[in-house]
Amino acid sequence: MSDETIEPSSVAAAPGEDHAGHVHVVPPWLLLAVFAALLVLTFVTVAITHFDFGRTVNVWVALGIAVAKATLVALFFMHLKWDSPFNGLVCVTAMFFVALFIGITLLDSKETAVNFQPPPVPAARPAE
Amino acid sequence: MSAITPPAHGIGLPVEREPSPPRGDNYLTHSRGILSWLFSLDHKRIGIMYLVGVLTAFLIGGIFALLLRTELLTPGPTFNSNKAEAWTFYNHCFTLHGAVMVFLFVIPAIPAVLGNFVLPIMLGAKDVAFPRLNLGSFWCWIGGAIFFTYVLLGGILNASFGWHLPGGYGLDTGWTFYTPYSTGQGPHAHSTDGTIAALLGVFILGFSSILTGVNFIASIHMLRPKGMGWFRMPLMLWALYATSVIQILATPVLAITGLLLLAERVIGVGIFDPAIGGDPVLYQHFFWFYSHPAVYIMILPAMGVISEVISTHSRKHVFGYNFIAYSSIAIALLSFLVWGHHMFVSGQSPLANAIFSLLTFSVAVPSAIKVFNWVSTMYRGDIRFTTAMVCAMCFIVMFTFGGLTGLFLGALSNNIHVTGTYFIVAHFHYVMVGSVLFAFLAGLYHWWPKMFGRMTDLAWGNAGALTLLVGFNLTFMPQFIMGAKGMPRRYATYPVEFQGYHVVSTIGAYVMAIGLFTIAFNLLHALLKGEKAPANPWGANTLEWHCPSPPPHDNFPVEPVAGDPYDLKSWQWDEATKQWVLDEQRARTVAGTEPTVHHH
Amino acid sequence: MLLSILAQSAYLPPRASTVAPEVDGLFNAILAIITFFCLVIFAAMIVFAIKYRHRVGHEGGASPGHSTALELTWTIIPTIIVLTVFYYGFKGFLNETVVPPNAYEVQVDAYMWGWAFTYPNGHVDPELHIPKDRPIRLVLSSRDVIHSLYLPAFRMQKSAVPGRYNRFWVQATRLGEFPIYCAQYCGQNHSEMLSKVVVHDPKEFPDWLERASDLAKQPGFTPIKAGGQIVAARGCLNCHHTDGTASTGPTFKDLFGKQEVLNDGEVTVDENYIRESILYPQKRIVKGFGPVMPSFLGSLKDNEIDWIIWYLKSISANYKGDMSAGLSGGAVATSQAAPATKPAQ
Amino acid sequence: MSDLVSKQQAAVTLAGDPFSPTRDPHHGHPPHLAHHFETPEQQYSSAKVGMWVFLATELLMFGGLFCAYSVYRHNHPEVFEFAHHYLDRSLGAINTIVLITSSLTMAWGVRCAQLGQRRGLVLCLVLTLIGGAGFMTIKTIEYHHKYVEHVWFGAGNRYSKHYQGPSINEGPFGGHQSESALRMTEGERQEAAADKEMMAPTTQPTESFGPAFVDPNAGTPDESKIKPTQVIPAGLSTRVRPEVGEEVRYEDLPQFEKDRVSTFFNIYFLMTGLHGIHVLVGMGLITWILVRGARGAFGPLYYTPVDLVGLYWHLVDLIWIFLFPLLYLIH
Repeated sequence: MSDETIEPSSVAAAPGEDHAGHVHVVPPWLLLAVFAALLVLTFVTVAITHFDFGRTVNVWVALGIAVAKATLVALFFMHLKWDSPFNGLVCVTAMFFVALFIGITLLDSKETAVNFQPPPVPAARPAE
Repeated sequence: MSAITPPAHGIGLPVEREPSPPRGDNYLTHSRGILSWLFSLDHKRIGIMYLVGVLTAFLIGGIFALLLRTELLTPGPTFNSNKAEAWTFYNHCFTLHGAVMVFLFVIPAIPAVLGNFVLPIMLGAKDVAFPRLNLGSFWCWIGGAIFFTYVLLGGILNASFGWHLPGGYGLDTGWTFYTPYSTGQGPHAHSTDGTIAALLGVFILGFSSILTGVNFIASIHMLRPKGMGWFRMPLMLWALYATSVIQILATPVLAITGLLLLAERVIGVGIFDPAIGGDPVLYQHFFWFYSHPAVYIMILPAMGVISEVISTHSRKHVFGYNFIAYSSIAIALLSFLVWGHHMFVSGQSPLANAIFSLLTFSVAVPSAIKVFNWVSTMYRGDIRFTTAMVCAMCFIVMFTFGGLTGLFLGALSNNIHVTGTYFIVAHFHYVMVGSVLFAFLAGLYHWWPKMFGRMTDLAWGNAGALTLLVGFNLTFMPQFIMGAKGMPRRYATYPVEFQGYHVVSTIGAYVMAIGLFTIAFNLLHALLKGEKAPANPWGANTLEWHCPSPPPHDNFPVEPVAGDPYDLKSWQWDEATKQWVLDEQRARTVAGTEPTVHHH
Repeated sequence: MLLSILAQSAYLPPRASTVAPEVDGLFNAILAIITFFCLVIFAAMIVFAIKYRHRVGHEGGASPGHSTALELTWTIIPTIIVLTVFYYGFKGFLNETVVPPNAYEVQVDAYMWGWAFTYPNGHVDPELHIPKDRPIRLVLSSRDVIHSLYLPAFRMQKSAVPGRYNRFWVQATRLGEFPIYCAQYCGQNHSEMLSKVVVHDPKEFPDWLERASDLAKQPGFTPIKAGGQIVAARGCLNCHHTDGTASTGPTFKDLFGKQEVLNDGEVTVDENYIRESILYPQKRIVKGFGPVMPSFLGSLKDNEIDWIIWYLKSISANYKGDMSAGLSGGAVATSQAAPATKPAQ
Repeated sequence: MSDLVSKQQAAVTLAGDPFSPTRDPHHGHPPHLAHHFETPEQQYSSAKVGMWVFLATELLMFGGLFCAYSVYRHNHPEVFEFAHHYLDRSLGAINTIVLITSSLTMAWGVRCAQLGQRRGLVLCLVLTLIGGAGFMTIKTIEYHHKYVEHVWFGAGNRYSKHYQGPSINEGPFGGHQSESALRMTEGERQEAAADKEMMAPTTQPTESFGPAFVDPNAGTPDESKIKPTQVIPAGLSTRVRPEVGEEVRYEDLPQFEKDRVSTFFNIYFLMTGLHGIHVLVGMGLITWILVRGARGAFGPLYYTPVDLVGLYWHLVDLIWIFLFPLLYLIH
C-alpha cells in the first residue's frame, strides 16, 4: 500500500474492455446486466413475502437479498471491482462497524428485556 | 535570514535544487490582510487560526473551571446567597466547562492545530489533499464553536447579570446530554431549552471533525513522498491516521444521536425518551459509541506528539517503532469495543457488562506498551531538557497515573463503587486534561520555532510546566480520595466532611492557572521577542525540519525524499555555526537501508 | 481471603455490606499494582533523565531500536495482570448481581429530587430502612429522569431509569446510618437529593415498619404534624418553600385561602384545589409556574392529603377557621377534614 | 504488466488531449490539477479515497437509525408486523425500481463522462434527475397518505399516547380512507374508536409528564380489592407470539405493545426522511454537474465530480435497498 504516490490508482482493467485515461470504463452490457439482476432481486424480495419461514428467517432472507443487491451496486455501479482495494476496505470497515454497533446494542437490549417488566405488586402482607 | 539553512531536499539525495524562496517570504508574510488569513487554503495558516480558536475556547473553559472550583470552596453557595440560583449557576458552569473543553479544546487541539500544521510538511507535501475542505472544516468549527459557546454562555450571563441575550438559554445537562433530562419531556423541561441549539452546535462541530478526518486519511494515503513507506512514517502521522479513523467511524453516530434528540424535542419522536416510547439506556449506547472512541481522538494524537518529542530531545531513535505504530491502530479499533464501560450501573445487562469490562482491559495493553517504549527511548540517550521534553516527561507521569487508575474503573465491582463520583472526574482529567494538555504544550514548544521562527525561553517555559504539574496533581489527587470515599460528581453542594479535599483541590486549580499564565507569557514573549529560530533547532529528522522556519508558502519547492524519520545521528551539532548540520553521507546510507535498525 | 486482608484503608468509606470487603480488597490490590508500576516507570524515567542528560563530554550511546523479547515481555505481563484484575472484578460483580433467594424486597421510586422507598406493606418512606444480615432486593424506577442510587458504605450503585426496573441487592453487616447519594446528574437540586440507609436490628425492624406505616399511630400525632412530616418526606418542600419565597412552585406560606391567578381565570386555594393540585397537578396551574409537578395520584392516601391540607391551613394567615380538629390527636381527625371532591377514578 | 499498459495509455491520452497542454510536472499543469498534486491520477485517486471515506461516515450515520430500528423491531416484532400494513408495498416497490433505474442512468452518465460523450452525459443526468424527482413524488404521496390516515410522526400519530387529532373517520378530509386504511379489519377500526375514547384527557393524569410509577393499590384498605399494577412503559410482550403465518391483529396486542405502535411510524419517518433529504441533496449535486457537463467541463481527463456525485447517488440507492425490505416487507 505504500506506493500510491508513485502508482496512484492506475487500476488495471480486465483485458478487452475499453479504457479512457487511467480509469476503468464499464461496458454497457455489464451495466444493463447488473440493472437486470437488481430488478430480478427486487422482484424476488417482494415475491418471497408470500412464503413465511418464521420471523427470524424472514428477516435474514430479506437482508440476504438486500446485501446481494447492495454488493452488485457497490461492485459495478460504484466501480469497486476495479477500484483501489483500499476503497473497498473503507466500505467493508464501515459496514463492519455498523454491524458491531447494532450487534452489541441488540445483545444488551435482548438481555435486559426483563427489566421492562414491572415488578410484582407489593403484597399487602405484614413484614414479619 | 542567514540562520536558515537552505532547504535540504530529502536526505541528501541528489535532487534538483531550486533557488531558496526570497528572504523573509514565508507563509506568515506570503500575503497580507485579514482576509488572506480567513480564506487561506494554506494548511499552516488554517492550523494557526485553529490555534487561536482553540486557545480562546481553552481560556473560556478554564475561567469556568476556576469559577467551579471557587464555588466548591465551601459546601454552601459561594457567589449567590439564593440556593436555587447558586445551584443553577453551578450546573450551567460545569456543563459549559465540560462541553467547551471536550468539544472545542481537547478534541480539536492536537489534530486540528498541530496536525494541520505539521501533517503535510511531514509528508513532504505542499498541502493536505483537500485544502478547500480543510478551510470548510475550519469554518464549521468556528461557526459551531461560536454558536455553541453563545448558547451556553448566554444562559449564564443572562442569569447572573440580568442580561437578555436572545437565545441564550444556557444548558445544565452536562456535556453528555443524557435523556430524558435533555429531551425535556419531564418536569423542569425549561431548564434544558438550550439543548436544541447546543446540539446543532455539536452537529456542526462534528462536521468539522469529519472533514478533517477525511482530509488526513486521504493525505496520508496519497501524498506520502518517495521513500516513505507506511513503516517510515513519523509516529505522529500514525497517530493522526488512527485518530482520523476514529473520527470517521464514530462522529457520524454522534451526529445521528444529536438528530434523534432534536427530533424528540422538536417533533415528539420517541426513541430515547420513555415518556414518548423511548429508552434512555439506548441513548447511552448511542452516545458512548461516539464518546468513548472520542476519548481516543483526544489521547492518540497526544501519543503521536510524545513519540516525536521524546525521540528528538533524547536524540535517540524511537524504541520499538513498529510496536508503537501498531498499538496506535490497535487502540483505535479496540476503542470501539469498550463503550459500555460507561454504563455498568445504568441498567445494561450483566452479560454486556462482563464483555465490556474484559474488552476494556484489552485497551490497557497497547497503552502500556507505548509508555514502556517511550521510557526505553530515553535509555542511553543524550537528553536535553527543553520545555518540550519537560512537558513530554510530565505527560508520561500524567498518562501513567491516569491510565493505571483506569484499572479501578475497568474492574466491574470497583467501577460500581466509584462510577459517578469524583474518582471518575479525577481519572479522566488525568488522561484527557493532564496528558493531552501536556502533550499539546510539548507539541507547541516543539514546533513553535517551526511555526513562528522564534525560540522560546527555556527557564520560564520549564518553570511554567513544572508549576502546572504541581498544580494539576494538587487539584486532582484529592479528587481521587474524595471519589473513593463516595463524593458524587456534579454536586453543587456537598457534605462537610469533604471540604478539606475541596479546598486543596481549589488551591491546586489556582496554581494550575499560574502555571498556564506563565506558559502563555512565555510563548507570547517568544513570539514577540524570541531569538530567531534556525530551520532545525532540535536536530530532528522528520521532514518538517528540512524546510525553513517558518516554512514558505509551498513548504517544499520540490518534493523531498524521505528517510528514516528517527535517524537523529545524521544531524551533527556544528559548534562553529551553532546549528545542526546534516551529515549527507550518513543520511544517504541510512535512507538506503531498513527504516529501523532492527535485525531479525 | 487474601482480598479481605488487603481490605484495610483510610481512604474508603465505612464498610457496611457483605460485598464491601471484597470490593475494597480488589481496590487495594489494584492500588498496590499501580503504585508498583508508577514507581518503576517514574524511577526509570528519572534515572534515565539524570544519567543520560546532555552535558559536555556526554555522547548518546547506541542501543537497539527494538527488542522483540523485551517488548513481548511488557506486552504479556500487563496482559496477565489486567486479566487477573478483570477476573476478580467480575467475580465481585457476580456476587453483587445474583440475588440470594428469599430477599426482602423494597421498591425504590426516584423523582426530582428525592427517593420514595416502598415497603412490602405499602408504606412509603423517604429513607431506606433495612434489617441487618438479611438480603435486601431493591427494584428501582424513576418518575422523571435518570437518577442513581448510590450507597457508598455498601459499595453499591444502580441507576433508576424511567421506563425500566433495575434491580440489585445488598446485605447490611453493620447497624447504623449511612448516606445515600444520587450519583447521576438530575437537574437543579441534584446535589441535595440525599437520603440515608438506616440499618436496624432484625428483631426491631418489624416494629419500626409498623410504627412508620401509620403516622396516626405515632406518639404525639396531630394531623398538622403529620401533614408537615409528609410534605417534608415526599420532597414537596424542594419546590414549595415555607418561607414565603416562590421557587419552582408557589410558597406554602399563607397559601391556603389565597386568591391565585391562573393562566385562564382565578381560583381560591381551598381544599378542593389543593387536592386537585396534588392528584392532577397539570389541570390548573398558577400563573408564572411551569407544568412540572408530578402527580401523587395513587401514592398519597386520602387521609394523608387531609393531613397536608391541615398542615397548609396551619401555616396560612388566610385561614380563619377552626383549627382544633387539626391539633387533636387520634383517628377522629383523619376523615372529617374536608369534604373534598373525590378524584374521578 | 497491465499497470504499465494503462499508464502508457494514460500518457498517450494526456498528450493527445485537446484541452490541456502537454503535461509537465515542473513548468505547467494540466487544468484542474491542484498545485499540491503531482499528477492528475494522484489527484483523482485522492478525491476517490476522500469520497469513500465520506461515504463511510454516511453509512455509520444511517447505521444509528438501523440500530434503533433493530432494537425496537427485535423487542416488539408484533408491533412492527401490525404497523407495517400501513405502508403501501406497491408504492415502495415502484420506488425501489425508480431508484435502481436512476442508479443505472447515473452509472451510465459516469461512463459517458469518461468517454467524453457530452450529449450522452446530459441525457443520463437528466434521466437520473427525473428518477430522483419521481422517487420524491411517490414518497410525497406516501407521506400524504400517512398524514391523512393520522399515522404521522410524534403526536400526530393516532396510536400515540399524546394524539390530539380527530378520530380517523372524521378527519379533515371528510372521512377519506386510503387504501391501507381500508385494509384495516373491522376489529381494528373498532379498536381505534375505542382507543380514542380511552384517551379522554381526564383519565390520563400522568400523560403530560411521563411515566409515573402509580400504585393503584395505595390507599386501598381492602386486601381483596387489590388490582394488578398497570405500569405504562414495558418492553417485551409476555404473551405467546403468533404462529408462523398468523396475521398480527391490533386487538391482540397487549396494552404496552399498543403503546409502541407509533414507534414504528416514528422510525419509518426518521429513516425515510433522512434518506429523502439525501435524495434531495443528491438531486442538487446532479443539477450542478448537469450544468457543468452541458458546458463541456468534463472529458476523459477530468470527470472527477461526475464520478463522486455518482458514488453519492449510488450510496443513496444502496441505503434504500435496505430500507425497502426492512420497512415495507415485514412478515
